[in-house]
Amino acid sequence: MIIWQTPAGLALALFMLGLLGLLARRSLVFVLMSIEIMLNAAGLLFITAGMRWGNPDGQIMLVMVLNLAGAELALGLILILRLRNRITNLDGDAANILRDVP
Amino acid sequence: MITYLWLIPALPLFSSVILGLFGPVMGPRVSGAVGTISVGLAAVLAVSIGLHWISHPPTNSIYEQTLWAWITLPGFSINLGLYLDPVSLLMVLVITVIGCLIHLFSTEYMHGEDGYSRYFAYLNLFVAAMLLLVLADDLAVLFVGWEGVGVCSYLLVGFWFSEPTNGYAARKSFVVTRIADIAMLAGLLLLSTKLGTLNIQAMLTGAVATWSAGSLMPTVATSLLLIGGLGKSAQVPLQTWLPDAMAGPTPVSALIHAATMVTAGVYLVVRTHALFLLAPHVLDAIAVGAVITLLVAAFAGLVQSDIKRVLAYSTMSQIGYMFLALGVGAWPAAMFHFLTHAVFKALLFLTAGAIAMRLNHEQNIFAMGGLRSKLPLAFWAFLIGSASLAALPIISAGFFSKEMILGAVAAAPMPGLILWACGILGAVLTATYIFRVVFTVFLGPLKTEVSGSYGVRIAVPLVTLSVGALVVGWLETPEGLGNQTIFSRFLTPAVGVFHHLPVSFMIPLLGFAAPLLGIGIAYVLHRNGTWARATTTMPSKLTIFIRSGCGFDMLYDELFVVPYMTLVRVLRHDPVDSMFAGLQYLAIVAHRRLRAMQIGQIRRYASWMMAGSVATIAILLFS
Amino acid sequence: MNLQGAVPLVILTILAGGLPAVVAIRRSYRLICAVTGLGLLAALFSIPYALRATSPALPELFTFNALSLGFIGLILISALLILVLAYSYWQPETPLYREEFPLLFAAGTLGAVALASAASFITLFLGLETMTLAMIGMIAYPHFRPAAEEAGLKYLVLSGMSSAFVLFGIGLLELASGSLNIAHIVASSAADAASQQMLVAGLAMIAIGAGFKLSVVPFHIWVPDVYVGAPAPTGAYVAVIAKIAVLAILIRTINLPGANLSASMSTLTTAIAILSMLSGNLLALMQDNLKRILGYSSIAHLGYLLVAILAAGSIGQVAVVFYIVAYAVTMIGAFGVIAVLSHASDVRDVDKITELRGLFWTRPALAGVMTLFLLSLAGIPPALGFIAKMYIMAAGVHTQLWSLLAVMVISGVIGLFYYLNIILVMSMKPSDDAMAVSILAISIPNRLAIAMVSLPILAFGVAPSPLIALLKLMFD
Amino acid sequence: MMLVWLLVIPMLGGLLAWPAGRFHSTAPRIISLIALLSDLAIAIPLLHSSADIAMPGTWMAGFNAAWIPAFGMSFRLGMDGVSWLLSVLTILIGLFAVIVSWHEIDNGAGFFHANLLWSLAGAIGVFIALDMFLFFYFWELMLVPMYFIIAIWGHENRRRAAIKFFLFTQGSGLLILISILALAFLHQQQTNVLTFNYFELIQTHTSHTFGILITLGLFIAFIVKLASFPVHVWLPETHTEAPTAGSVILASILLKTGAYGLLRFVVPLMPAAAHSLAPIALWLGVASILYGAFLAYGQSDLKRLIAYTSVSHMGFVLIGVFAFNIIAWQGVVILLVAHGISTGALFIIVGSLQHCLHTRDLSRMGGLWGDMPRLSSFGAFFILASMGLPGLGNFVGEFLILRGAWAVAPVITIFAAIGLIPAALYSLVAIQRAFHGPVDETRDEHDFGMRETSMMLVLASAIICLGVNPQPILTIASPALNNMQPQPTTAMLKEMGAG
Repeated sequence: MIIWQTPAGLALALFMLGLLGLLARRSLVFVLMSIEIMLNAAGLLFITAGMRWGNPDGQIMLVMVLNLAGAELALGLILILRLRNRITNLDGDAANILRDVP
Repeated sequence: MITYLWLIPALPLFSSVILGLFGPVMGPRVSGAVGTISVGLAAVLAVSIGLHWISHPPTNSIYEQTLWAWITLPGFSINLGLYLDPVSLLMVLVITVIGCLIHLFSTEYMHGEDGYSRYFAYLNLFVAAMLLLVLADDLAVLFVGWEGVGVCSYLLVGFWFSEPTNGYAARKSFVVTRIADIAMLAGLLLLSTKLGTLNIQAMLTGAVATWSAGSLMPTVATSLLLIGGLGKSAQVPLQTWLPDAMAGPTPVSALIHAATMVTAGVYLVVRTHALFLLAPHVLDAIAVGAVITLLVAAFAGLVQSDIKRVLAYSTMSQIGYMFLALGVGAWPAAMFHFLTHAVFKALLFLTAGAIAMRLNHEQNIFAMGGLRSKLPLAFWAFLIGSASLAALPIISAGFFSKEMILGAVAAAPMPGLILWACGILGAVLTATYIFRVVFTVFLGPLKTEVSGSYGVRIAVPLVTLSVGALVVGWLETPEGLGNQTIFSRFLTPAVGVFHHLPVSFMIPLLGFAAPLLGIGIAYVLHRNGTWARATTTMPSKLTIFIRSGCGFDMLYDELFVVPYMTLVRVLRHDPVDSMFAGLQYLAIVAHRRLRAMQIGQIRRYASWMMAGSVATIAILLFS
Repeated sequence: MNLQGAVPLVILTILAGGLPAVVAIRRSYRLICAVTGLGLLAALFSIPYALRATSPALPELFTFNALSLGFIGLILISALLILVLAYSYWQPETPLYREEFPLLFAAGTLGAVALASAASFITLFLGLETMTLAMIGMIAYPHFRPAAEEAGLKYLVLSGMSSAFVLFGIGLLELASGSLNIAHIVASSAADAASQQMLVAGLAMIAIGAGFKLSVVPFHIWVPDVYVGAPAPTGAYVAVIAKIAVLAILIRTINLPGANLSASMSTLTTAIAILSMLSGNLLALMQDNLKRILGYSSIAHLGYLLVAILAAGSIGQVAVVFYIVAYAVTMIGAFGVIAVLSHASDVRDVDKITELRGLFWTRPALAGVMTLFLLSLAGIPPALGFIAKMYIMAAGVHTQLWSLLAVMVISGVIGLFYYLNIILVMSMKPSDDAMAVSILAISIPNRLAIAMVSLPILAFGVAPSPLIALLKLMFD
Repeated sequence: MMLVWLLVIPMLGGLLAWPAGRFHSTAPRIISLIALLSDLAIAIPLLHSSADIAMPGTWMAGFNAAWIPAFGMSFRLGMDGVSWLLSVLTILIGLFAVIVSWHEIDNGAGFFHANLLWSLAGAIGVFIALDMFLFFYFWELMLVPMYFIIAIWGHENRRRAAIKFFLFTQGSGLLILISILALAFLHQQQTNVLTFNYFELIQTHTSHTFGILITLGLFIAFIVKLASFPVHVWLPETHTEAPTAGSVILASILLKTGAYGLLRFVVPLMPAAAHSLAPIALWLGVASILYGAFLAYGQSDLKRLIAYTSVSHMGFVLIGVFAFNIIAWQGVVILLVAHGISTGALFIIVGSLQHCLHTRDLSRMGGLWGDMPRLSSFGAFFILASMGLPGLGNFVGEFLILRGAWAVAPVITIFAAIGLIPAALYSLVAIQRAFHGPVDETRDEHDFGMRETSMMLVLASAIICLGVNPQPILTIASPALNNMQPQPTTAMLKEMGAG
């Protein structure tokens, strides 16, 4: 029996990595990528769970997650592209016309 | 006839309402007529009731007339009723008759003033309230009249409202008496709670039945009532308002601040004397306080230069005599002095007004002089009044009443003689200060232009009152002078028999001598010019002190007015409100802080969410 | 396969799938809207039919009972109302293709319905993501508005983050329990300490996702920006439908056998409720943007709702649903007023409070209705929100949550301030340039939608009995 | 059923008046007058009727219908003497409010009168509701229209004042809600019946602490409305900024709802708890009397001055209510009516002053008696009346309150009575600064015309009648007040009297 703890730990590490990336990177593309990493970490976790209990649920979920990641990436890129027309770079911090600080 | 008793207060009240509503339309002539005639009718009614009373007194010499139930509650009810007995009858007679004369006088005196009808409306209202006060059979109703006269006094003192000082004087008079009234109100509450009723007779019966003499309750109750009386009657320590109240028109001073309202305190004590008898210490205190008042006021009267202020202090002093009589339980003596004082003091005030009228409203006695020949009517009237005030033996009414008081005081137990001695000293001073005025005003060279002439509406009241001031004293005379006792016999059903107690011969003798001595002093000082010089030289500190009424005003300013004003200034902007404003400020600060988080940057938002997530997981995992 | 219970879902699926075909056939905005509306209506009217189902439909994936169907009904009614608003919001002169908006709308609604009736984490996740993605599309729909675009991006990133949390949480749950069935996980207990910890951590991460969608503190931070950036109908959609769907699954989970709020969970909920009530209202205090105010106010309102959720028991359950109804109608109404006043072709909506100035004098009826909405939000009679607030307070008092009630009172007072301020501005004399607002004619559908929203707010605010009776049926 | 009409007529009148204002500015005024007069016509005959549905105690009329059965809330109305007096006062003051606004309110007359009628309807509802939740409903309902009246037609700082008014009253209202809910659930625990029926809830037994908490919630809300120290702060600002009609309604009616709440709910519902609160309440009363009086003296805005006098007078009401005896309560009722009339009249006078002088600043007045003798004499009359001049209504009320309170708490009564001295001070100073003093020659004359004079005469005669013959009012209120005094209270009172 394969130990499930190792891939679970890896998933957690990936998730954290994604989270840190999300917080640390200014470029919106990297931000999107960080989200992808987080989603994939979850995917890995599902696989691990499926492996632990020996059922296909985990794999089904992985497919769903990949779908979602794709859709989200597509949407995100569209928005980033449009944003780029406005702010001419990919700095996420520059997109702040919506704020409540006078 | 007596069943129309209710008309006596109702007539002036009705006329007051009429004048209040339609006065401006009616014009001065009609207003004056309505005002005077209503009081005149009341006077006629009162006199006829009085005459009928003497021939056919009702059972127990009491006539009660219940008008309607004012407040009826379980355990507490007040009837609006009138109670007529010799004491109130006497008061009613004095109020209506003198009131009528003063109204008549006013019609001429106030001629051409703005607010002529308003004046008469107030004056009528005053008479109505005063009559209600004396006729009330219930202390609560009495209190209605009591406050009513206070308000009328306020309105009339401040009648010439465009002068702010008049307004100040009016307010002062009202507030000082109001302070006293609150004590009286507390007294009423105490009495009604403890005895279950405020009906005067029932209350007195109850008090005598339940309380023993000298116990705490009657002492407290009478003290509270007494404070009310002291305030209204301008006795130490609540006397400071009266001199200022002279800002009102002179007939008002005559009616309210000499003849009627200021004696309400005396009336109150006489009316509830059964209660006061249960509190001997309070009676002693009354006597002592009275002596202080009469001396303080007499000294103050000695150094005034405004004729009305002299008279005001003399009023205080004379009411001090009445209270002195009350303090030793000589109720009829007090009432008798009330009667004579009402007559001669009204006369003096009216005369003072009549003089001022002709001198372009000059009231400073040192600006007058030599008026004897110019104003003979005023001279004689003032002389008769002054003689009566000074208690000039035999010929003046004041002599008999003052003699009656001093005799009773001298006969009273131990401190009696000391009190009497003070009374005699007061008599000397009285004669001195009033004749100081007489000599200064009427003798010597003419100083001010005299204009105009007196009409019949001035003359009639002056003459009538002068006659009164000469003869009314003969209603009650001491042993050596006919031993007439009509007055005390008349009052007997209400206040009990009055005995002229035997006293040493020295007592009446000194009573004879004191006024003469006083007049002598006044004349000597007039001749050598001391009086006149006092106005030109810098007054000494002592004089200033005495002139200001022995510093009571300054004391009260420091004690009450200044702290009150400070408090008002501190509170003015509502500190509690600022407290709530503080809460508001807190909310706004919190708002700003929170709002600063909404910076608009995705990364920052993600960090906040991240922090929240960590906290959430931590709470769930580790709690 | 018996699909009777799932009829609404089926209809919506067909609708969402068929709409692109309709667009392909004929690009007509009115047609698309009509089809969408009819589809939603059909789904709505199929609910009684679905209720009569004797056997469960798709029991592994969905639960269709009175409770979930009730929520579905609520979602559908709200969606219909918002659709009417959206229909006249996108005017012909708007420089974009309007036809895809109903498409996204239908997809989002499908997702919401799926979420509300999910029985498994698979469907839950599917529904959630369908809804979210459709909403991103709707938020950023007017591409000529930079604000809308930015709002879309923010929502995308942050909701992506929260989705990741939810997914990871689900993963942990599955790892710990080996199942994706909600009821099963709720009923089972952990085998060992490690699984227990994983279960709790998974639950926490799902709670974070729920908190994000419900926009409670500390996951509220995106709300105002998105509300402001999104066009008014989308704002209403985000504020109402997403929240109903998430609350539906939440309440259904709480009602499952074996579910109980652990001590730490209720501590957390209490803390979140208190923070939401206070900071929502405090944030809105001196605000001058109406949409932002609605955003902050929705934070506070969700805080109130959490109080009712904490106050379990018969009163608490109905209180939650009642409050959701009141909140939903009122929010739609408030966004509706903004939508009515705005032009889609402008670069932003009419959402400054000062732009409402003088509304009482230029458009008394609209102002009156808006006042009613604001009163309802503030919980003042005769509006529905008052009864709702009373309901929550009753639930709170019944379970003696005194501290929460105290916070509720305090934050309620703070909240009053900004609601009243809006009313005040509307009651001020109009300035001269305010006439521009008054020129805009209000279309018949808009009038209809506003009237349909305001009528129940007033009617049920005066006589709430029928509504209470109806909602009680959901818990029988 | 009559009671329902009493509420429905002004509500409908309001609905009618709003659109009517579009056609003609006089139409809403006429509608309001008609609505209020017909309300009056309904209310007056009730005096001699008796309730046709069974209710414990003495009631003139009653009505009951289901409302929210899920919570046992019903639409239960009942009118007894106190309710009748306050309702009739409400209608009458409402009439005056319509009349004074005749010329003052010239824009948005329709909406104004709608709000006026609605707030009056809310107040009447408060006075006759016997279901506690219904009471609370009306309690909240009357705020909104009042808010509009202040916020739209008020003076310079109306926005701030309106919001302050609303925050205070609504915030405290939530406490009422919590209290009545707690009470109802407690009652449910004891009897298994969830109801908000006043007569049922009155029989709830509470533990000491819980009872006090429930009572405290009600108490705080009611004293906020009563504007007692230290929660009076909304009142001066609101009264000052409201338009004349608004000030009149606020002072004459809205403050009374607080007193009514204390009398009707706080005292009978949990007598024991109310008794434990009594010392606090009494001292708060004293504090209000003195604080209000001090602050009134320091004001230079005439309306603000009058507003602070209300604080002072409501202190007496607070003392009267918590004296727990019929005499004091009768005093409270009289004072409520008398204060309603006198303060209403004063606000009318100040409103009219502001209308012609364009200021409420006392330092810019003075000598008005010369220009406006009628206005000034009525002003002085009502100031004296509110000062508690014997022979006028307010005195009877204050006297009875003091008399009733003396039996329970003499020391507090003395302090309260001392409060009458600053009352004299501020009253006289107001007269002095406004009406007396040197005449300003430059002013135009705008004395009271027929309309105002007759209005004032009616109010003045009312206050005189009240002072000279208060017995009819006492008789009307008597059975109602007897109802409010449950048996245990009487026993307790005896205990207190002995101790």
